[in-house]
Amino acid sequence: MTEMIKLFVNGEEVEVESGKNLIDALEKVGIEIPHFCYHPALGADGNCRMCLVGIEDGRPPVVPACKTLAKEGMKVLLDADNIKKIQHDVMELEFINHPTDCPICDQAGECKLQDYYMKYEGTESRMWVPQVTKRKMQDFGGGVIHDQERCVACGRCVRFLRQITRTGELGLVNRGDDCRVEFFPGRPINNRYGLNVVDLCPVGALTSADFRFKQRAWFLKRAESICHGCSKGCNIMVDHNKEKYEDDIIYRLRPRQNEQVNGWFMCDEGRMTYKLENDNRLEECTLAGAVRPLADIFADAERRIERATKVLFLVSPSASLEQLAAVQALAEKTGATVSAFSDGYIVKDDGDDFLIKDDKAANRAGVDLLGIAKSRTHFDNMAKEADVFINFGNDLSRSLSEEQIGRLFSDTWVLNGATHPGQLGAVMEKKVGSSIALRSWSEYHGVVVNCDGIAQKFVGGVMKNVERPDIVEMAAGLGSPATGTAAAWALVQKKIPALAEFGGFLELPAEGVKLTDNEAGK
Amino acid sequence: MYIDTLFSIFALIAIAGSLGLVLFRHPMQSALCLAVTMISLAGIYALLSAKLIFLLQLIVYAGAVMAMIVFIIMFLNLREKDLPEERERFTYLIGGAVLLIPVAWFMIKVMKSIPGVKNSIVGNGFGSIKELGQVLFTNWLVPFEIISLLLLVTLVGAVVLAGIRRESND
Amino acid sequence: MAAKVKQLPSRGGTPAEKVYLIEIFKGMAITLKHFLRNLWDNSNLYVRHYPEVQPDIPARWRGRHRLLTHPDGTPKCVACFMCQTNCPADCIMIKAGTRIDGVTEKMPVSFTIDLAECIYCGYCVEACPEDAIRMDTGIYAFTSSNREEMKIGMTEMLSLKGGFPEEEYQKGLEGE
Amino acid sequence: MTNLDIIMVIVRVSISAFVPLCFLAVCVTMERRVAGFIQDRSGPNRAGICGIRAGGLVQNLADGLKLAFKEDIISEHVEHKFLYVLAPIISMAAAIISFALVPFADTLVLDGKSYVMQGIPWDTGILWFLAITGFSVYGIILAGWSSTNKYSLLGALRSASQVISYEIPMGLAVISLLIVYGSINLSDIARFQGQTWLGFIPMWGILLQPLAAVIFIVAAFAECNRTPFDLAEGESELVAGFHLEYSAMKFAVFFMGEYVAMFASSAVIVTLFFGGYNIPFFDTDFLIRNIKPVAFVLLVILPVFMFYFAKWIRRNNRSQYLRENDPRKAEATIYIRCFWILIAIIEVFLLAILAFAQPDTAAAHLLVALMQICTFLIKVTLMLFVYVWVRWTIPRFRYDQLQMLGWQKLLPLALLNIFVTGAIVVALG
Repeated sequence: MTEMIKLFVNGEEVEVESGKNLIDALEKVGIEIPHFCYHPALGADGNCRMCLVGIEDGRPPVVPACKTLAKEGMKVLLDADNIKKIQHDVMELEFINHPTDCPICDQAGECKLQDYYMKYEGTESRMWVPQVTKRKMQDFGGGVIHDQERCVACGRCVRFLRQITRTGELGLVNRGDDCRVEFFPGRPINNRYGLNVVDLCPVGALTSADFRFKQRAWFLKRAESICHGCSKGCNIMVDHNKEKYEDDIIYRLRPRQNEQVNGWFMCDEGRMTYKLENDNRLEECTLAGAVRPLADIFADAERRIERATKVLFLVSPSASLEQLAAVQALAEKTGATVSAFSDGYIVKDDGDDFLIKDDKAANRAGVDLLGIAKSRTHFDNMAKEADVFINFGNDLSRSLSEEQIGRLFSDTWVLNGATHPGQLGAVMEKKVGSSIALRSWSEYHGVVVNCDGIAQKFVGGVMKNVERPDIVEMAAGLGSPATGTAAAWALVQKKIPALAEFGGFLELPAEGVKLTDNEAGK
Repeated sequence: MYIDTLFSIFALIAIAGSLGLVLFRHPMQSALCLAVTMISLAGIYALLSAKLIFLLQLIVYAGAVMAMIVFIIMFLNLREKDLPEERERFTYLIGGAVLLIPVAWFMIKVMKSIPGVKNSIVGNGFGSIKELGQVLFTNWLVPFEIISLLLLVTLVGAVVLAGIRRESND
Repeated sequence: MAAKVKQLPSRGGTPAEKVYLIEIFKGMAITLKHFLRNLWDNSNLYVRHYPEVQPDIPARWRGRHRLLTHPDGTPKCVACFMCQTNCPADCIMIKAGTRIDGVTEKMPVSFTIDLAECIYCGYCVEACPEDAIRMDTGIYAFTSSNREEMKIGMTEMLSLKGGFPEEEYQKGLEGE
Repeated sequence: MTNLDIIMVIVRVSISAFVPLCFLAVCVTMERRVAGFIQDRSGPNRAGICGIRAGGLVQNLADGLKLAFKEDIISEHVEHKFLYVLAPIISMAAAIISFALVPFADTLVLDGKSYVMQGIPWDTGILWFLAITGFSVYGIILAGWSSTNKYSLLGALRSASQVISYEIPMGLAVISLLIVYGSINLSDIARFQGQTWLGFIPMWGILLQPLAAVIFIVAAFAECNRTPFDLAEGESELVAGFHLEYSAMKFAVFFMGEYVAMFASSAVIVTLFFGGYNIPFFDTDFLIRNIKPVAFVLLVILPVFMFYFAKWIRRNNRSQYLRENDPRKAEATIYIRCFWILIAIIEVFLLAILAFAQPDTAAAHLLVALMQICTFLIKVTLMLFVYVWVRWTIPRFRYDQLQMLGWQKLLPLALLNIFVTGAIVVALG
């Protein structure tokens, strides 16, 4: 537990954590101090002067809140007239050369300039001299587009590239009203975390070429999710929207703060995984090549499982704990074998020491916790013996080539549950007995365990027009005792005692639950 | 001949209506069958040249009473799923029919023992409103008034019972 | 402009009014007077025989929408979605894209209004920061035999011309 | 039965069955045009066949065609389809049958035989009307209930309880009338009203029993579900009430049933209170005895009337805006010519009667019967006009007001009326 100290804000006593600067400390208790350049991950810079607050009986009387540690008994003034004037004047300064092109600015709706204007200024411009014009639509590389006119020169992007990625592509050049952010000639942004500067930018100066003009921020619905791009499990916000007459579409993924896992950031590859969720999805459920209702496919598959001598289930290492448990329960009931063979999900030497990991599966730790075999030999042996093979969303084409898959299942009846076409290889999929289009991770809720053994919940807010079952429903349809997510969660809790204290998976804390190493051994 | 045919038709409709009353599952259909029976009974009264009774049957029974019953069934707004499941209703029906056979046999016997009366004209103006009124208001005046009083008391009693109780409001 | 409020004394208290029939007959006398007058000579009817006699519309009339253009013919719309955000009937559908005619950065790729759903409230016109959409075409009748045709697209809306001179339109705005 | 008997049965039944149906067109046109004129609009004036619009009658034809050829929908959720289809049939049939016992002319004597001019020659008269109108409530209840729709159900609830409540004051109002007339036979009642009082005041029900007339007319409005008592439809709160789920011809049957019920109750009101088929001041015997003067007066009056009627048509049948070679003027000419031809035919017949007919012959009886039928229909039309007139004058009641009026005002008044009437009749002997 952190130590708590007491201080006074506008004469009222508040209790805050010690060891933090005023912005962070007061934000925890719901008091906002306006700021542009300060960012918790980048530290204080103190160049924007927006966070100046008064300290009663202090020397100097006005200090930048970002550089001032909260101290016991400190008397902070936020609503004094001189502080309000400072805030007003800083805003006026920022607006001198601001183009005010909110109608075409993607940041509108989540822009600090807009918010602070409404809160702290709200007056007409007094300027009559022509505005300084600078470059617009400057390509910074790495999918970042820069608008120099909108820039408030807070330097967050510059500091991010210097401190975090240590690549230092950007710098602030010139001074005064000619001050602007530039990349060094011939060296545009070129690193795997470059798009984070778009999130960092408090105004619309840096925008993402990918998201640019696609959707306005206020239309987007947000869902708190976990990135399924690799085993790091970065916390993300899924920004999606269903436009009239259209399908529910994800427009972008943004990092969500979680000190335990990803801090404030995420990688560029992870950001782009939303495209997989939107496009080229499997839509129809087929039985012997013909589109049939789900119930028919389930009934047919259930009959085949009953008749079969040996049944093999293949689960995805990205599936949630509930889904894995549901499939396991089905296997126990029908006497089938479960494999999580997924060697192809591991990309050698792709990871780094920051966020990107070699393992591109979101829940491999969870597979191990539930004790599901995943070795190649186990899978090969079982596949040769099995006469019914059911795939629960595993992208087998990553691990094996088409011929290998074809050889393994040459005389096996296959039910392919998949999110995207081609997960068993194009040739194989033409021969499969049945196929079921599954929901993908942005469409269901669940819990995954990342590479550091942190169990994290995620919420799927996307509601596609085409209704698909998720793996829990598919397993239930095939006769699994876990008939719903709640029942599956109960099974998970039985296997992983550390999770037993939480009633439902939604009760998991936002920062996740750290599972100790010996949990896996149980 | 002509009268006989009409009588048979009305009698058949009346029987069909009462059967429907028992056999239909839904109360609304049963009630409507009862209304059909009432109307066909009115037809039989008309054949007996009991004009006033015919009209009263139509106005009071077929018109008012049955309309009230149907109205209340509509109020209940019963749907197929609200009806109780009657698995053994046919057993009961057949059992009831079997039980009724001796009664019916007895009734037929009684009917046959009544000396037959030839169809004859029962006096000019029989069953008309004027004749009936004269009989009611001369020979039967006292019973008529007593019954009127009784009905009035019932009416007032019903209103009092159904009236709003103001005390319970506070 | 404040609404004119006229206070009327409460009626219906006198015994003559409580009988109600007398008042009914008074009312019926009024309607009968109208009926007989119009039966005798129907030239006094307050009816415009519509398709043949067209109504006069003021410049403030909210008719069909049009998109305005700059003098060089490029659309004024920058696809800021303000109209779509404000539309209470949710009948405006915009797809935005990067501008190719060099005026600003953003332009609508498609701009569709579903006239079957539009309630002609004029909020889109008020919300527009660029004066790019107006409802001053003076077209008030719009029919179609199917729903798809009720959606009008960008080219159609750009090709429509205003039904009134600019000064008259501006005067109409001031009047509000 | 002679051939004449059979012909007379056919004539009587067809008059009593088809006249209400034919009057549908009159009712609907009147409803629209009167509504229009009361509100200073013009009413239907577009639909026409080759430019002939017949004052809005063609609009009815168009609407009828539309309703007949519309898709007839029975919703999936309707559980009792038979009852659903039966409902409009009941309300229409009840409406038509309730007119069957209303006399539309005095007893016709042909070849020494007398024929009662009613659909069914029976003497139960007004009680029959009360009995049959009671049945119309079944149609409403069934429609509202079987539609499986809350609005329909609410509409049916309102309508049924309204009809049941207002039957009571209606019946009580009739009783006080019966005390005066001493008969329930509508023919007797009509004949009674043919008398005059002090030689110049017709002994009409409205003069003998003004209170009963008001109560009966108000209750009749309620029985027909007409404004101000049309809560069953209450389009503002109940969408359309009990016939909400009905479409196409089934809706049309409800619609027609309502107008036929209106016609029937107008006919009963006219018979009870406005002298029925009697031409004021001239009873049947007087007309038959003086057939020649009567024919002569008609011979003179008809062309004069037609002359002014033609002028009225010319004045009003024209376009309301500037138009070259106004086709409506040509249309008016066609109407006027048609009417003149009709008048000419009637004149020929009247001339024939004037020349050849003797008093108290079949021709005289027929002419008088025709005149009485016309009188009756004119009176009924005026009563229908009152229905329409009231509809476009008085706003709808609230439901509690409606029940309050029925039970707390009309019922005691009707009872009081019975006592007073009984006392007066006994006192006068």
